[in-house]
Amino acid sequence: MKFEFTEEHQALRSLIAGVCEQQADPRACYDGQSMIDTRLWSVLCSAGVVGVGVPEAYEGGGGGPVEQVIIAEELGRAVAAVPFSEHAAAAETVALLGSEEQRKRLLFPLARGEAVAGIVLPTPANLKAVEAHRDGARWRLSGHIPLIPNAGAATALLVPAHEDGQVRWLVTEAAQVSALPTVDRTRPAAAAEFGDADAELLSGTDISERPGELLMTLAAAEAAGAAASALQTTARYTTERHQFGLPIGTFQAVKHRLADMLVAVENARSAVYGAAWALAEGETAALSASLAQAVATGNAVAVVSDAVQLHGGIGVTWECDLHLYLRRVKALEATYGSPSTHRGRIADSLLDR
Amino acid sequence: MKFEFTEEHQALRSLIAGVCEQQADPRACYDGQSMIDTRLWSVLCSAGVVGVGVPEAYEGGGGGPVEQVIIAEELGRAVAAVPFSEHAAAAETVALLGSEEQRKRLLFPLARGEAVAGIVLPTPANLKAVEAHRDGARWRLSGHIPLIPNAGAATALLVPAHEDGQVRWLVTEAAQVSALPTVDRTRPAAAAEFGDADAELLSGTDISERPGELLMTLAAAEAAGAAASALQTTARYTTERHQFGLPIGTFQAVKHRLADMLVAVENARSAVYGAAWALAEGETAALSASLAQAVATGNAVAVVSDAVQLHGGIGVTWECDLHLYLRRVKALEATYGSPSTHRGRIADSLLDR
Amino acid sequence: MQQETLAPSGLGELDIDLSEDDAAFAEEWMTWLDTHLPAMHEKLADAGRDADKQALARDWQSQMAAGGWAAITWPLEFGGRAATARQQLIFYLTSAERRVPPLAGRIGINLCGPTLIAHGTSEQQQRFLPPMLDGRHVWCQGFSEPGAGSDLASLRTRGVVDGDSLVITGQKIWTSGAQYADWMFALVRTDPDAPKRRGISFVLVPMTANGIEVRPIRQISGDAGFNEVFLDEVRVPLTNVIGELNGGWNVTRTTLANERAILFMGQQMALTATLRKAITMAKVADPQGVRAADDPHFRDRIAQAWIDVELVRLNGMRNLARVLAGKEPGPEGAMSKLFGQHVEQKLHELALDLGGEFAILDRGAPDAPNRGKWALGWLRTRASTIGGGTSEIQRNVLAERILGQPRDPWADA
Amino acid sequence: MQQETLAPSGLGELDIDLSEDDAAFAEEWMTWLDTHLPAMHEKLADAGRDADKQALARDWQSQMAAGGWAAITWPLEFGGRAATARQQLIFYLTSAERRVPPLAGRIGINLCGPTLIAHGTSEQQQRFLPPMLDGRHVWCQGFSEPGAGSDLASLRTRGVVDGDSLVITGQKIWTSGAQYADWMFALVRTDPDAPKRRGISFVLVPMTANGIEVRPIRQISGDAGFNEVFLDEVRVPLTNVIGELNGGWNVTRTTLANERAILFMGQQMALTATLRKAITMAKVADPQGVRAADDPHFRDRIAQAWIDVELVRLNGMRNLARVLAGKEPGPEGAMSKLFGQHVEQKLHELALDLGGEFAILDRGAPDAPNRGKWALGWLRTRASTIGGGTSEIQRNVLAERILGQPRDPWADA
Repeated sequence: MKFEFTEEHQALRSLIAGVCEQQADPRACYDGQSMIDTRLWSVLCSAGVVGVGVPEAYEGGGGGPVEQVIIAEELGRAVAAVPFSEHAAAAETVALLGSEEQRKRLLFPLARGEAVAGIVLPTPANLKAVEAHRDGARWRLSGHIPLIPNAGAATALLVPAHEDGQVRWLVTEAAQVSALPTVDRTRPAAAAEFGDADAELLSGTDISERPGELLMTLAAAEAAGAAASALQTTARYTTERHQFGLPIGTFQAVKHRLADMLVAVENARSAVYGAAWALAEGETAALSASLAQAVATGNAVAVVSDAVQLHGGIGVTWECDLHLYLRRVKALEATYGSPSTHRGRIADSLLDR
Repeated sequence: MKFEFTEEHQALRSLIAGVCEQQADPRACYDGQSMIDTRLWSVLCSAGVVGVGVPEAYEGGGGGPVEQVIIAEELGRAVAAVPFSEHAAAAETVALLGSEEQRKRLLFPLARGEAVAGIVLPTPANLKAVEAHRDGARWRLSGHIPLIPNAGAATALLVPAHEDGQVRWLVTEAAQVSALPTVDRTRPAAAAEFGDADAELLSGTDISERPGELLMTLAAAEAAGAAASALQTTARYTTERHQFGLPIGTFQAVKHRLADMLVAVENARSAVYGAAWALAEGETAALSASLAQAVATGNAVAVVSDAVQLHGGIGVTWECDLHLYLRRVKALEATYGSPSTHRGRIADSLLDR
Repeated sequence: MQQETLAPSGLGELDIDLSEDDAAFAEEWMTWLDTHLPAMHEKLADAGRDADKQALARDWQSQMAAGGWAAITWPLEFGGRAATARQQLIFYLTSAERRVPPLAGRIGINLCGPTLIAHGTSEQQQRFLPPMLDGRHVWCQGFSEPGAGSDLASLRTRGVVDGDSLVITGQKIWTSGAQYADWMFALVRTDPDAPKRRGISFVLVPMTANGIEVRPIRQISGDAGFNEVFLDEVRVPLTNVIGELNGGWNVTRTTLANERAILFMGQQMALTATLRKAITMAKVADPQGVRAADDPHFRDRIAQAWIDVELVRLNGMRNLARVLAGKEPGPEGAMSKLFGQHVEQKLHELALDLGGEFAILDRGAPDAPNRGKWALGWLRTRASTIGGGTSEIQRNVLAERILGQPRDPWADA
Repeated sequence: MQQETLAPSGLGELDIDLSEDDAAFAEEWMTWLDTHLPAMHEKLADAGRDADKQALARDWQSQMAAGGWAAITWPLEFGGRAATARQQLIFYLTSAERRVPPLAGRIGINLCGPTLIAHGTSEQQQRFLPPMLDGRHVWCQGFSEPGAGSDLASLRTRGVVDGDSLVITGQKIWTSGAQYADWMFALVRTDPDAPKRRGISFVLVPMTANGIEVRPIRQISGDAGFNEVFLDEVRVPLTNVIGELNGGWNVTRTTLANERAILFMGQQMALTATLRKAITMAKVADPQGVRAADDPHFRDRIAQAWIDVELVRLNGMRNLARVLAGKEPGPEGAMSKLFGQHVEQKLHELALDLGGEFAILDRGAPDAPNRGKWALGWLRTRASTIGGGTSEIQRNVLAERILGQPRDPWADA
């Protein structure tokens, strides 16, 4: 039934948690100039995690949104510096809209993680910024996108464009992708310059909002995971740190803040799981995805901010990992529509029919 | 200088506090069918409080917004069931816009409190609802106002109406005023039916927003006073009520809520005093009055709600006076523009020039 | 889109497989309701005074008991059905959907009955359960005291053993339904020298006994659903003590966690109904032509309210999935009460606020929003975060039990 | 309307009468600034590295001291002006208006100086105050320790008397400016057996002494304004102890309340400047053509931010009016710190959020809002509610001192 995590789900969760614990090194993106946690990405590729949502016929895991959400949540817990969510949404787009030939050609490298995919969402601004022209059997893209989230390491881009009055999706490896410095360096953004870049058109015309909904849900799962981890770290810290001769977790001001953080974290997870199951069942998931975004990213910012506060002075040092979480959840909150934007969409659907 | 309360101000505050402590009986409006705390009103009349803002030439106190705010705050502290704020704003309108003859005739009974005045604010809806026609030297009003705050006991009404493209103010004693049952029975509202009611036109054409700004400031002062009183009661209760062998004020969860209530109360008072001094100096006080409303009424609802919570079970009984405060501050919040409405006005002025 | 998302959670929403037994259970219950419910709805529509309603609630309970529906979680031997979690779920969902009236004696059936079944002697079970089941005896709960709110273990109502009797003196408060109750199950301090939680007994007290006085407590809404119960040398036989003398603290801990996991459905449906009504009214202009649905501030709060109610539902579903899979309830269950009571309070404040300046009008004013019911609901729900464990206590519990924080230094070990 | 309300609070805003003395003071200060300030502004504009800025700040302090402006609250005999509250106010307002650079040694002048003046011996005053005043000696404060944050009295840095010396071993943390300081005033435990607050001494320690090591602490913004200071058997003469040996707790309590009442002006001006810049940018379209000023959510938050900043100003004015009238600071002063630190934090979060999706861009990205300064400000102000007493401690203080609640059971009497 819905919301029941099977033993396989639990095993997947443990797998990712274990891999992250041993391999994840988000600091690599702060200390060096790396755009991705290369070692973690390759371990995830070997374990078949990167292509979990790709159909088995194309060497993927044949999993769905529930499995992807579990992975994104665990990666969020570790502030992992890998573009899993965007890559998964891009692969989903190819799987949904590619011809059989395109799927065969494009999905294998995506499933193996040899190609790292970024995705441009079909917002009005993005659709206005890029134009597609036919060029024989191929296509050419022109224009400039100033900001593509978490595409700093992308070698391929999924790009939507107007064609014949419809929104169609194109794949290009020829865009000039320049990484941009970001507050959260584990999700480096990029700008893309399409100087008549070679591209191919995905054959499907059945335009679906699903790539965006999946991406929003996975990004929300990252936020929920980051919040859960910050809460866990903090709840341990408050039993260890003493003031006035007692663990500070003894003080109600601390306890009650922790309790509110717990409510925020569990609400974030519930919202994310709700969206995952809605997507898994193929329902329209627009409201569920907005719910997940509105709750998970907003709550995560509140929870991690509280975690910093409860850590006191140590919480505002570079050395303490909490700021990696703070930057991450703030970036997630701003990236795919702010909580208020998503509440606006929900209000439109409740009030303007 | 600004914000400096003189010894005279302190004496006025003590006077009102003393009168309220001995005479105020807000329960009278709950238990009986009274629309006003008659005894308190007559004491306030005798003490010259009701006409404090009326110029001395007309038997008034010659005071200004600062004195009126002090009175409204103290009346709010006692949930006093007297329409001081509306009466004062009505009298102010006559003093501002009446001819010398009108002032002489109309201000004496208002200063003495023999007439109880209500006021209809010149909102677009109200201006649309009432029409004024000349009838010789007098005027006639027709139309229906469904809701006039705190006018349940009014014998005279100040009514704005369009005349020759301008907003003008009229005074009538002939409207059919019907009191309406209200959640806060100490501020009973009324509906008014103007069946060609006899009225007179105030001669001044220099239309000013001042009556509304004064009224908003005084209503905000009532809210600030109510909040301050609820905080005081609660801070005493938490040192007396024991749980787990200790006064509950020992527990940080209680302490910290009290501290936040204190911040909310002092902010409310600062906002109200700011508006009072702005009015006293004759500046445009629209933003200051909106600030006072937005902060004082919203904060008062939060503070009194917290006061109920900290009282536990006893706080939700009829017998405990807190619900009189809760009803009062909620009514004040809804009455002259909600906090969000006032924030909207502030935003307009900051962003839309 | 709205229709799907605002619909009350029906059975389909749960997406559970029904076994043959469950399907038969559902079928029997529906058939029984078809036969009995319409007449009761008619009678209730005609009932005026509270006393009439109380009599009807007892009547309904006797019908439900006769059909075997009054206490479906009780074992078969006591007139229950030993219902599985899935069957309870079906029962609660359909009860809400079909507006099945509440039972007069639900406090006894839900709280005292399971305690008697777990801790009572065979004689006690034989004596108390049958009239509890069919509504002849309506029960109230005597736990809270004026000095013992959040700190239940500090209660002071005394029981002194005198021969084979217990003589009880003290005062209980917040006793819901005491004015109609035949019996009260109460916590009484029977050993004043023992540490706080020891020395407490769980005692059954007839409300008709000499020395009992019930005084209603009027709430801020004007309702009087709660009472104070004064006990002045009330004498009950020692056979009315459940479990060991002085062992009452353990008796009360009989956990109702699984039941709670399912009861959330009722809460969520009530919230959904309030929200839906609020949304409907937000789209209608007030007497001055103002529509709350046009105000960005209200649009945002309405969206947040929808989110909050959805979260109550999603939390409940997560917890339910665990319980139905035979696992322990998770943290999302433990936090549901804290979050749910805030959501209820906030939602009613929103409903009131939507009225704008007309929100100040009470019942009887022609323009009062929702005929004054929003104001009443707002006043009533001010107690949501106090009754049944304050939010402060809930937060302590969450921090200590789920997050492993140290207990308050002043709390008992 | 905006221009009036967003204008920084100038002298006119205060509406105070200036006495002849005050007017002369203002006149002298303005004249001095006209002579000295432009050159310093030019030098600062050219300065690149932190070390250059530090040298300029010392140079500026020596100029200010020569003019008698470095420590206007100090008594005349120590090079101050014994400035009245009104004069301080004039001084701070004009300093902010004319962007007078901060002094290198402001920590010593504001915190250590008044303590020496109140509690030091004449010899100590003669020895330490002159170089503190003119910038030859820059001071840092050694109070916090890793194990003693909110609970200052539990500090563990030990001082052992050895002949006429004190030998100090331990660790200080959050020591602002230690990397540039010549001296540190520190709290040291000199009697380990005495109750917590007894047995602490206030000691002056040269940063050049053997056994001192300074390690910078990098903050989440990447800045390194704070330091850890390790002390390993650092030997100072007993004549460096201020007040009684073991009497340091009282020495530290030298109150700065009146000074704080005026310092709010600087805080409010910084907030106003941030708000004004945020509003200006909200009216400009981002690279995708989106204007935050068109978003109802941001409109509401901007209005609230204006309200918050106004409240900081109004609270400060109320308190100032009391202080200028010779009264004790009121509760609005005590709560200003708690409220002000939250306002600062919220305002910077708003400024960041206004950037929408572009808010994630950092310095160096062409489209980074405010060239990445909002992001930096947001990160820096995460410490606003922690440094100088956490919000939790502030709330305790308010509840206990202003609202008369009992102290925490674990706090010292």
